[in-house]
Amino acid sequence: MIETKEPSMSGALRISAEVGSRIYQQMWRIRVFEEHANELYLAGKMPGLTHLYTGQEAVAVGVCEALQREDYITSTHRGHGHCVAKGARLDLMFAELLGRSPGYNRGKGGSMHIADQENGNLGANAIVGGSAGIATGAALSAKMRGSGQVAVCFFGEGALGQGLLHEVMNMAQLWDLPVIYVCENNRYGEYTHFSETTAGTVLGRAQALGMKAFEVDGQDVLAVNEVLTQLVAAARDGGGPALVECHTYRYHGHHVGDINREYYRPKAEELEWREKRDPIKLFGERLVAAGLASAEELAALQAAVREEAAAALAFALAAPFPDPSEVTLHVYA
Amino acid sequence: MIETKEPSMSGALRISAEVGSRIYQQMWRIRVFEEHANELYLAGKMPGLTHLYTGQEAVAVGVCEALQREDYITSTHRGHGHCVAKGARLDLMFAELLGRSPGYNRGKGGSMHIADQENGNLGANAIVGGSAGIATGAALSAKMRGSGQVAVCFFGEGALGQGLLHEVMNMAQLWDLPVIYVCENNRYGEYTHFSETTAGTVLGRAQALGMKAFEVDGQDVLAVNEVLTQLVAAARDGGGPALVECHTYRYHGHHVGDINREYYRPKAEELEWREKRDPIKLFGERLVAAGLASAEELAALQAAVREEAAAALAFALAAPFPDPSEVTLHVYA
Amino acid sequence: MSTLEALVAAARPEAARVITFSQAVREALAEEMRRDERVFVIGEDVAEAGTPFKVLSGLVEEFGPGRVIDTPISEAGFTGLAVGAAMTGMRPVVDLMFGDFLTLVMDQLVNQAAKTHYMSGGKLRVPLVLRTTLGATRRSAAQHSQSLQAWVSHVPGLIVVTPSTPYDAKGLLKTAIRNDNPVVFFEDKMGYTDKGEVPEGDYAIPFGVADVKRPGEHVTLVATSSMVQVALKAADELARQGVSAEVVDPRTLFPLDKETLVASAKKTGHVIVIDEGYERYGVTAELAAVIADGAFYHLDAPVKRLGAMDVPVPFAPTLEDVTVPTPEVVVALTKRLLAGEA
Amino acid sequence: MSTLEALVAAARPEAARVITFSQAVREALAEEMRRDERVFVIGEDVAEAGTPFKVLSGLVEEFGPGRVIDTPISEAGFTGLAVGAAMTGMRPVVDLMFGDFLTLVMDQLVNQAAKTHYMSGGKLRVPLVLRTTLGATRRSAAQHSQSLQAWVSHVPGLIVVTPSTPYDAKGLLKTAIRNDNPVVFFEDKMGYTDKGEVPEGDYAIPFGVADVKRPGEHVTLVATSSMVQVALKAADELARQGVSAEVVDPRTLFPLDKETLVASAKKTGHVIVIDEGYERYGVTAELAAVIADGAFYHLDAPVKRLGAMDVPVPFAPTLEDVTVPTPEVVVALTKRLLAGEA
Ligand SMILES: Cc1ncc(C[n+]2csc(CCOP(=O)(O)OP(=O)(O)O)c2C)c(N)n1
Ligand SMILES: Cc1ncc(C[n+]2csc(CCOP(=O)(O)OP(=O)(O)O)c2C)c(N)n1
Ligand SMILES: [Mg+2]
Ligand SMILES: [Mg+2]
Repeated sequence: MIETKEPSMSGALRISAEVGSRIYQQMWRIRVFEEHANELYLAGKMPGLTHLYTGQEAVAVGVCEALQREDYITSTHRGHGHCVAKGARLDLMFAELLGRSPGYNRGKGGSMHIADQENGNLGANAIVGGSAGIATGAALSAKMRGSGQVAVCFFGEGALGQGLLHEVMNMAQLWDLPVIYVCENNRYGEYTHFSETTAGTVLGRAQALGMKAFEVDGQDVLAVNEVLTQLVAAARDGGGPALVECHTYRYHGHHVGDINREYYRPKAEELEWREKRDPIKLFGERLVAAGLASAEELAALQAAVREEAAAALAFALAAPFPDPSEVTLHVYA
Repeated sequence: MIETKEPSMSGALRISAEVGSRIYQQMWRIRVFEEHANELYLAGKMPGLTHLYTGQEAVAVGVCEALQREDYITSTHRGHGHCVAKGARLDLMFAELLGRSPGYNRGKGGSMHIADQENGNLGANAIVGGSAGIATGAALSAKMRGSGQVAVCFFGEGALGQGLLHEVMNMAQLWDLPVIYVCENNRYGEYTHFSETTAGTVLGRAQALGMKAFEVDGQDVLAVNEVLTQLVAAARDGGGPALVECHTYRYHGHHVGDINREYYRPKAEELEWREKRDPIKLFGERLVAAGLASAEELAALQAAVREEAAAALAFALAAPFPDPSEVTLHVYA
Repeated sequence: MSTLEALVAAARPEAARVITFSQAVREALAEEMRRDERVFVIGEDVAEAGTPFKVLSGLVEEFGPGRVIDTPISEAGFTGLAVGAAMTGMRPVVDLMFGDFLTLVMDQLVNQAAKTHYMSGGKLRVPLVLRTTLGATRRSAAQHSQSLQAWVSHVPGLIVVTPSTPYDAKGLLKTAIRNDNPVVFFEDKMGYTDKGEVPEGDYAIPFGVADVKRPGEHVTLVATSSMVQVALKAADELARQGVSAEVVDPRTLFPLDKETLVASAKKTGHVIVIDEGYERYGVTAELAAVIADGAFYHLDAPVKRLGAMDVPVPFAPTLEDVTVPTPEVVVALTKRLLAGEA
Repeated sequence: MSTLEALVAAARPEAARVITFSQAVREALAEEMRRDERVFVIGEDVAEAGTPFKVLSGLVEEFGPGRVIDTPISEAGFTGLAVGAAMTGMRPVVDLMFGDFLTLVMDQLVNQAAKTHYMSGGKLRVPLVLRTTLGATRRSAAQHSQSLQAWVSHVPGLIVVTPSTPYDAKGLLKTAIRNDNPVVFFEDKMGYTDKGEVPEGDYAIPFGVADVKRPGEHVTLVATSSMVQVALKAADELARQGVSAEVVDPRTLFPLDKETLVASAKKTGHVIVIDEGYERYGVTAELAAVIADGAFYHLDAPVKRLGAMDVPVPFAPTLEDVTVPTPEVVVALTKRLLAGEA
């Protein structure tokens, strides 16, 4: 039951060119979306702050490629990646980040609450660990309804500090619920290294419950995908929950305003991850090496995504803010 | 760091006759105190309900015999045993259970909140798991003050369901706090067997954090005491926290009013524990076998305790209820 | 509101049976669970034990452990599960044994359940009922005796129901289960054995409709939950002394039927509001403020408040008993109020 | 109260420096930590980061990580630790980053900290300060914008402080740290950069003493925390229009200086109470109820309430901005009130 999975580092890729392109494209869409988000912040065009996912793209895409559209995810304050990977449109996402009326949440949620019900994204959450109950409850619901759906709970390693997570993981294991807990260990919670806040091991917390637990290189999109594919299939078949720790890194600050970071992490470390472990670069190289795509094809893909994003952003910038009269709409159903 | 301790079942006892008598007496004092409490309830003389500790005496006494008076404990809704074992007087305890003015809490707390600050008992708690933070905070305080005190957090296995416990255990381990988490696994939380509510293992929850974790026969007072003595000494020396799971059993219902229990646990099981694993009987036999006490001496001890308890109860029954004018006293310090 | 009230009165079937408050709760649950297979119960010892208050006895026998789910002692956790289940097609009814444990579920209830519909721009719904208890004088001391309805009433997105009779309990619980929002449903622990007429059939009581439990002329006693019986007893005694008291039960703290409250205040000119929660910053403050505003030009005296005493609930009976409003206290305050001395 | 007030006024040292609200908070903490080695700070990113709001920058450099303690993201856990530490001889100051996270610590705060002294019959004490934030319009959406002071104000055993100026922040925080009870201390996120005169030396402001921030004749604006500046701006505008508004800041919600509030109401005969918490069952209800009762025979019009709109705080600026009372809204309501139209 309890095993640790070595990241797959095999040179030969067991995916089709089509799947490879899609994975590459999805990661790239997240990257480009967030470049714009950061610029919008720096240009003073975005209300509030936002938490960039850049650097962690392989986790969201690796996980969501293992899911069906009907499957559920719950997301975090750092949620753009999950949202894109689960199938969202960039234009409605930009609109939400800008607080515009056509946004996914009619502008009422913003970056920290972006949800996309049609694609099973039950929402980002501004309470660290706050969606652990929701994901587990969605799994309970799927099981009760016999729908065959699986739920994935994304959370940062900082959320291990929240008792709620332990409470619901215990129930998930007791009741064999179809939920996968995906811990994105990006090394930091705000301005503190996780070793200062996390005793012992991440996997141990699942193993204590008799829950399957795996560790994976979160910069390797196929490794993530492989583990998830197996676990999702097992969960769908009544095999119960699992926890996966994905080792990853956020390139930017905790939020877009966190610019001077040297007091809590060295520039060299950032550079190391950016240059040697960038998930998109690495995956692109592997695609090319395996002959599944040419450098030109990837460049074309990139360009297409840039175009899509530019148009999406233009749409959002032109979109109206919600009318003040909407302020009392949807307090109650 | 992570070890499991076999319960000590050695025939030869490494204690003096004096210590043996005191341990026996303390367990017996708990037993007799609660016989009275149960009778008070059945006779309609006690306000409200109470949770009897009977059957678990070896845990409280084994633990508290390893502590100094200045050391702290936090207790639970099933807290009479902890209170007696940490040095409380029966008269003031009875008074508290009966809501009388001279009670430990001036009658304001009752059984579920009995506290005895002079002996380091920071109080019973009616919130399951609710005192985990307090115990850990007392340990933090001891460490900050350099006082050399140790804190023990008593809790039932049901409290593992409370996220708070996991939150504070993580901090205790990170900061090497002098706190011992004593899990009294008496098999049931209210009307449910712990296997239905607890995935995996109890020890695993500590081991996940890299915390020392031991399992011990909670009906063997010396086994409990031995483990605790080592752990308390280590904690006092900066060796950090530990968790001990004590396997034990409550003879009575969840509370005094829980009379018909067969729908959740078999009578045979109750009998088995009562007759074959009674901590007081077992310890008495060992004292006699080791020549540390005669049967007559133990009987005399029992009689003396019965006398003490009867006088204590008479005192409490004759004590006045608090005057209604006291109702607003001590809301604020 | 009066249209609705008329409808309710008209729809009230012939009352025949007398059952207890807990039977009424159980019956509402059983009927709704039969009607809608999405409805399920989750909480501690809800199945074989039927809760410590035995309110749910028998449900697991009919519906099985798949729909009457015993949980670990993880209030935040199972409330969170219910939120997720509610968002994805189920209609959970959460059992929170003691209202004091609201402290443990506030994040799931307030930051998650209550806000999801709004934050998602109306896309997601959380049709969840959280049943819990209130009330002191059970000798359960400070952590098992609180009446914390003020907290949840403060929160946009939540509905708060405080039935005072078996009839209201059944009808309001059905409405709660059928409602698409998170509803907090308070049951008075001391009232579980109270009896009253409850129809066997199906009926639902709309939210936001206060009930005049007793009409009167000289003074309005607005009372919630456990305090309704207290007010009615006080009204009996007042009647004996020649004072005609009107007893109004808001039944839902949110939505609040301000119209009925204000109308009664305007009629009598004298008002006391009574609730078992702590008085300061409590339910009585809202009720008093609403009435003092709405009936300003009709009041002959200030609106008076009677909440629980602002102390942690003490264990000793001599202390606990003075912390909660009693009929005697209500009578005495009414007389001072009418005499212009309050 | 007026004796105390006089004492405070007399004790107020020569004000010389102008500093920000966050500097005032930090200075109070630093001075108290120097004075009393039992005082320590605990919370998330309080040390090197000095909190996301940078309120505590510099403290860890002076006092070291042993007294400025960074925690895991475990609000319930570290609040619980603080309760235990407070019971055993320390004086913790808990940093709870967003007031919205009160949802996570309610059990430790309400069932443990607030009740321990009483439940133990006066034996145990919990001298703990929990600093947290309130206030919207930062585009932080529904889970990072709430003003939940009503909840804790409801709870016997807690003291609730809502400073509105740097001067009050420093003086009240010192009183809070020296007090032997659990104190919840609310800081307005939007006000951290507000400046005001603050003496360098030591001074403490007693609890339960409201401050008349601006005297006036025609109307009383009772305002808390973030709303004090709103009320003062409204008073400026009203003065231009010939209306003299008195602005009263209770400064502590509990203990509440009812006398000063009622006295002002009696003088002006017209009152608006303003608080940034949700309006329903919120702080404005208590303030309005207290004043409507205490000044009943002197009021020319009903006491009016202005709380935040009863909606989860929306993200879009066009929506968020209308949820919070503004000077314009206060001016408009005042004029309607004085014209007999409110
Ligand atoms: C309950 C709660 N506590 C604190 C915060 C403030 N906060 C926002 S993000 C964050 C760090 C989260 O770290 P992690 O879970 O590792 O996610 P990451 O930001 O690294 O993606 C904190 C402390 C919060 N939003 N919710
Ligand atoms: C937070 C909380 N949830 C539920 C309860 C009700 N309750 C009281 S005791 C108990 C069972 C506790 O089981 P365990 O921790 O194993 O202790 P035991 O009673 O077996 O000694 C429960 C559920 C409570 N008091 N507090
Ligand atoms: Mg992280
Ligand atoms: Mg147990």
